[in-house]
Amino acid sequence: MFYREAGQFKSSYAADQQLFPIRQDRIGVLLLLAIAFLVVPFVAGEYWFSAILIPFLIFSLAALGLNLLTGYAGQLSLGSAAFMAVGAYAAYNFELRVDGLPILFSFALAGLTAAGVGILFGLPSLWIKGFYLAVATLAAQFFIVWCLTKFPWFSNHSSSGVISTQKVTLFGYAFTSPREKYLLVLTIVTVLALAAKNLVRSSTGRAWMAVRDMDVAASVIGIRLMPTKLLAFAVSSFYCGVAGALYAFCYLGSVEPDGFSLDLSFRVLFMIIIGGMGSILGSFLGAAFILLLPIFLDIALPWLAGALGLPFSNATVSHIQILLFGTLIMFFLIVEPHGLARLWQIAKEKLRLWPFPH
Amino acid sequence: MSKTIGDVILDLQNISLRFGGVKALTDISFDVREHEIRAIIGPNGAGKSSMLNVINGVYHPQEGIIIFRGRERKKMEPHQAATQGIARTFQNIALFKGMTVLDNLMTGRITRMKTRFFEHALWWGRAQREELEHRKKVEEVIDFLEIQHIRKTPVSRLPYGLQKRVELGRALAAEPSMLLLDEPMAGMNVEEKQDMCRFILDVNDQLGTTIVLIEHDMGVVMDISDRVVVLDYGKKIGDGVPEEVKNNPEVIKAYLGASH
Amino acid sequence: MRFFLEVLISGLLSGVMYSLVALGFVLIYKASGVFNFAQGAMVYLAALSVVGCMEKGAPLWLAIPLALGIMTLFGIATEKFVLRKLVNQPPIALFMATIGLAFFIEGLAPMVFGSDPRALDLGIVDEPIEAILNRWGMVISRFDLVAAGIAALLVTVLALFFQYTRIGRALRAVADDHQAALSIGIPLQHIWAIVWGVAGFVALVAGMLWGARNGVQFALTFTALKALPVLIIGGFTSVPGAIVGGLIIGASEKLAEIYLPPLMESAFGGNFGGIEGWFPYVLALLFLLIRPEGLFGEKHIDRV
Amino acid sequence: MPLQATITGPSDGLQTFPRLLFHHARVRGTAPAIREKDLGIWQTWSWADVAERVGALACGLASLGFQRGDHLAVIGDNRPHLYMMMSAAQCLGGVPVPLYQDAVAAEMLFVFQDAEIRFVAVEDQEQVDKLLEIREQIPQLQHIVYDDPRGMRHYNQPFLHDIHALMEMGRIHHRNHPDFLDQEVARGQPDDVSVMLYTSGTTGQPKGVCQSHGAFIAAARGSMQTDQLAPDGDILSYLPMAWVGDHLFSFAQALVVGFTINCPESSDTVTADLREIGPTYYFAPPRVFESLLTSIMIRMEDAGAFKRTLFHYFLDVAKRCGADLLDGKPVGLSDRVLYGLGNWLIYGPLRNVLGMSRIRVAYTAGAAIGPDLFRFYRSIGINLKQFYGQTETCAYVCLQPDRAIKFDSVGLPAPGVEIKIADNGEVLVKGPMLLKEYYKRPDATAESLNAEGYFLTGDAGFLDADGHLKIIDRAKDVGKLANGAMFAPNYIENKLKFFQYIKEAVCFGHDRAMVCAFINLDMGAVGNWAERRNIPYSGYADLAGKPEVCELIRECVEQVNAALTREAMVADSQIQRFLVLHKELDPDDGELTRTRKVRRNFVAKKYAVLIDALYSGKANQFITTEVKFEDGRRGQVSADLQIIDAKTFATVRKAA
Repeated sequence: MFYREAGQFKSSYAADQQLFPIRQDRIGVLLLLAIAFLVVPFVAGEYWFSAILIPFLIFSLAALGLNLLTGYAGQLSLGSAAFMAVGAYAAYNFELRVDGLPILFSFALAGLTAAGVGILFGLPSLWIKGFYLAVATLAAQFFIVWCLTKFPWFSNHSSSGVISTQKVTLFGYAFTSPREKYLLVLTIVTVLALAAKNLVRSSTGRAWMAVRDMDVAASVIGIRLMPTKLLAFAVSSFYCGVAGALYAFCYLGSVEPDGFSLDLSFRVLFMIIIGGMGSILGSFLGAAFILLLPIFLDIALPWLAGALGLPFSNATVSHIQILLFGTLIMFFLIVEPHGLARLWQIAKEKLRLWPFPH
Repeated sequence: MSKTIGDVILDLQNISLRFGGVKALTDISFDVREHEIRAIIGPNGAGKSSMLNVINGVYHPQEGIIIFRGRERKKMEPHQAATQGIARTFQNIALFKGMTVLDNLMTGRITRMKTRFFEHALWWGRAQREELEHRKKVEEVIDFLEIQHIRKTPVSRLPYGLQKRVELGRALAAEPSMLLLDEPMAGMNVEEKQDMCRFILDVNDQLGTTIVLIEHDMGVVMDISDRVVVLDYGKKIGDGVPEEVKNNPEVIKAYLGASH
Repeated sequence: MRFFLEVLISGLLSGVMYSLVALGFVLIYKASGVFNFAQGAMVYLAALSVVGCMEKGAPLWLAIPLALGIMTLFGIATEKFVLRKLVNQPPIALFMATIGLAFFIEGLAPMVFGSDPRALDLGIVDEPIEAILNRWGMVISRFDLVAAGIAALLVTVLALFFQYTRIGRALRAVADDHQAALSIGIPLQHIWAIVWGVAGFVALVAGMLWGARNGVQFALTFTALKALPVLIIGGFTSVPGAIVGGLIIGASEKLAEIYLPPLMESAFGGNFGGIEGWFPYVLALLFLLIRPEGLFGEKHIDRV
Repeated sequence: MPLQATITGPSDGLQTFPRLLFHHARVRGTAPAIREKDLGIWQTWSWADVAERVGALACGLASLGFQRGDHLAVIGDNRPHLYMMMSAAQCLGGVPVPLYQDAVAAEMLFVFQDAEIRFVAVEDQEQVDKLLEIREQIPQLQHIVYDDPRGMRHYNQPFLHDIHALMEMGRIHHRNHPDFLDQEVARGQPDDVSVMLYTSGTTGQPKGVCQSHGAFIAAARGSMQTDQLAPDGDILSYLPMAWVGDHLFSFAQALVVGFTINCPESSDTVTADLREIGPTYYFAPPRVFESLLTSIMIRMEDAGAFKRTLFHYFLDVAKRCGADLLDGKPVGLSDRVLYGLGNWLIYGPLRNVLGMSRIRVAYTAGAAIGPDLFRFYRSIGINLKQFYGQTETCAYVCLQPDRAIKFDSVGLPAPGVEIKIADNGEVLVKGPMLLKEYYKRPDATAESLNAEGYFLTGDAGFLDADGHLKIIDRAKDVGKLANGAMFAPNYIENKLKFFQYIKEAVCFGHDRAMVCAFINLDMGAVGNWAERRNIPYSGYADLAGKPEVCELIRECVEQVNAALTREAMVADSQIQRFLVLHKELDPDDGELTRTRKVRRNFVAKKYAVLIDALYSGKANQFITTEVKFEDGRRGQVSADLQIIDAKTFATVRKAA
């Protein structure tokens, strides 16, 4: 309905292959970014920053990482939380042990550390596929969390591995308020999302998708499976690692290894299933959905129970939440395997063809 | 209007291939000359597809040597075959279902791309230039195969015949010197077969690509190939120009005996 | 040495329990190619059903068939409403669907039967067998032994069922070739429903034994996580593999838990308990390096 | 030194197309002149690029021996290089002769022989093969230049040239003779023949219409003034290059105005390419607009109820005030607001999906367009107009000026054109755009140009009170009623056929006292109408006999009668009696031509008994007719047809 594509013809490949080939999309994205950077910081309150916006962005980044691996390269992983943990502890240790290291470097190094660990645990993907690989990533999940708990060096000898993160300072400027942290996280997530979008539209992304869709054919046209899969593990773990570092430094402030449990891995996995596998946008939609649903239930369920005069306990809320997650996962896999992103895509197609139905 | 057939570029000597105890190919030797269309025929289960898989390294024969462009090799991985200029299509379409036609073809050029992933992430300078240059090459293939109208369609939405054509396109995008086609016309109607035939001849003629082809439709094989090799139960039973093969008593027997 | 044997035997006995859970995986995987991540949740559901029925006043002998009924209905419903709709999806999607199923159960079961941990009394005491204690000085729990016996019995019954009944043969056939299974005259969907029923039954046995030993609680779902490495070692399609794999995992993780931490503590200092949590996985990974198809699994060649 | 002619001078010196081309290359060298969808994107040539290539091609042609006055045949789809070849020939004082690309070799033969073609520019292998087929019969043919090298690898005949090789040849020629091109262009005069277009001609062989530079430039300038065409425009060039319209829009006007022509990827992708380019200037024959409207309505049928309701509601709004808004007539505030809303919700998106968001002027011509159809496009904000003209007049006689559109007229005489109506009603025109002559046919030239220099169009028409020209019929089909008044059957039949319920109509009245008609129902539309009213029917004949249906048709006929009274010339042609035929007129029964035109005399003879009944005042008539079924069997249908009297109206005579 809002699209006016007639006359938006492309006279060069550069124009045809640009990030958002439709002018209205470009305007929309720029508008969204403008709101996120220029409007939200001035209108949102403390609760919004620290309970919704910051975790939303961080989880989007983690989901984005997992989506690159699972949605694009087709390698299922159940260990994303462990790679987040690696990122969080690596950033903590870099800040702790290297004096005056700018925080962005720590984050980047944390990502790289996670990438290294990711490659290590990605090695089994060379000879196993599917749920065999899923089991291998479970190994990473348990082993890494155990290591962080048991080796006191990682947590600077704190009891049970809890770490309290250092101040977030960059070139002498301290990010202390939620608003400042929000802007920092938003910037990092925007840059990394752009990089991910670039990756998946280039030959790297095509090689991943080729391996995902048909690995024999991929190798026959000249894709080397080993480096391609390991690169996917590395890049994915990098994103998860940075997300983990942000999770510790900009969201919670103090974390323990058990905070990065299998449950968190599942949450990230659910984000991409519901948001849409193989879609950058889907990672954001899924993160928003998984994050907002519990908040919504917390508010809606007691009210509903009150209205219907039903007995009600807090445990029930969490049970309903788990039940609902499970149901939604099955529902999406059956009804729309490409998730919310696909629904958006369908809606967009409809808008482009409006008033025609197809 | 006749083309010039060059020297031998692929020479297979005494190839034997086993899966566990099952013999798929036994002591097979034949060669392929530059610019020719070489057909491999034989009844079902004769080992034709295995032969192609040996040529481009998907299977590793236990015995025998393969000489490609003067280089002898015993064991090679598929991606190495690809970098050496061997491309192929599959009997059951092996397109990348989640991608558009354009992306499938772009993927076909992967061996010719030089930039690395961090350049891709930035989409700056060299990476972007390279992407655009390859897009142009791919567009030429699209033009050649007359699939402009489906350029940006996801391949999973295409009808069977077009998917086959796109798969040929993906192989051509690599600008191969040798093209292996595994039943390119299987399951097509007459019109689609004619189109495909024309494209194969055009590829051979205009791009000079050497073609090794498996096909069931005898009429097509006899029409378009320069030389034919006949397999039966993993053994070679005939080799020569179509006329010779047609009159070879062993070949006739194998075909009549296996008239299923 | 005696201590080593004691650890080994207790490891083997708990390995039998892993085998039991792994068995449920194998059954479903063989028949429908679905890797059922929800098997652990089904164990939890089965145990909760028994306890729940008993709390409502049913005696044990009635609670067990009731729970079996619940599990069977549940299996049929899963087949009908979830798996059948995903028939042509890639296996990975089915796998993720079973993760969803696991969450579904984990949310639903405690809502129906309550979530607080409860004891389940099967009338078998968990104490050392005196004869063995006196003779060899080893501590072997009577409960473990009985449980192992029940598990062995179950495996035998299943083996006989597969070998000698028409449905059993159909189930085996379906794993090899869906077309062949159809020729036996049982609709594929019935077969799947039956398999889910049988898997439910196995889950019930496992749930009761585990529940009686450790209490009926949410932690039962974690048994699934233990069963995964068992499968990798034993092979996804092999019933004997599940048994042997379970024994290997059970024994090795107990041995590792006892003997590794002292070594590590002397090397790094600190407390290194809890190796059990990851040891089976690392073992399974190492195993994958050597024999990717598992001990009893079938090797398959990618046809192109 | 860049290869380009350097003619300078005041703009009134721009009297030939080559001079115009080089003028644009100078004043808007970097602006896009031609685009073509190729290899996935719109490849673009700027005016400077085009001028350079045209220069190179001209020099190349010259080095092949192309002489002043030589004819260059041009055969192919709308391809940039073929347009450039036309310019190149003109640079050398040659005459391009575009041919229809889908003609078979035998059909081309006549033109090749008639025009003594020595040089040909073709699109691809397909056209080359056609020429090789007839090569024996055209010995004077010397050189063939092809644009697309695909499949040409094994053609090694020395007279075949790749167009790029020709350009290279020309560039070398230019290096050796740097002044040659300038001199050749300077020698060109406005009165030189610029193009030769063959008219199909209903009888006899086609005739080559010779048009001068001056004629086409005058026509292009006139339409530029009327429609304020601007250099930033875009047009989609997809109609045959041999058609006068394409030559006017895509060649003459583009060169005069300096807008961009856009060549589609192939004839299969025109719709998609239209959507991408979103032209500012567009032409399509009425049937294209009609099928477009049908497809819009069919696609909307599948929409949800809400969307459908919204769509029809706003279409009603548009019907009420859309056309008036476009014409700048006063419209009430509430309608203005509603139309604005509709424009945002429906019309805008609709235009966008059709690829017409940017259209400033759209044209249709070639056949009568139904007023409803015409009004529909105007009402949703597309400035659709009609024009009138022939090959012999550079397709430039009448234009509809903005804000003075009459749905049933072809507009006012275009700037510089004089129109006169002959005594027999034939339209005569005079102006700078007239043909120079028919090639080698002085007889034909003399026949169609009268002594005062008027061209005889062969159409009958009249000028209304505001000076708008209305075309009634082919002059030779126009008859007279018994009272001497003009009787134009096509004109009346077209009016009838604009109703969706009427598929065919045949009117009688020549030498008779009144006009009577046969009507054929549109089975789809009337069937639908009947179903909605729960009128059961078993087939066409049954439906045609239903009194409700006859009533429906009577209303249509009476509306036509009412419309006829408003036009003095045809007011006496009101239909007094009619009947609904019991069978559909069918080419298999010889009643229609294969192109579905009524064979009037055949029908009159076959159904003489019905005509007698109409004129003898009977109320009904029984008839049995033989029919041929699709499978070849023969059968009979018979029916007792009702004859219906339609109301006629008193003539409103305006003081002229």
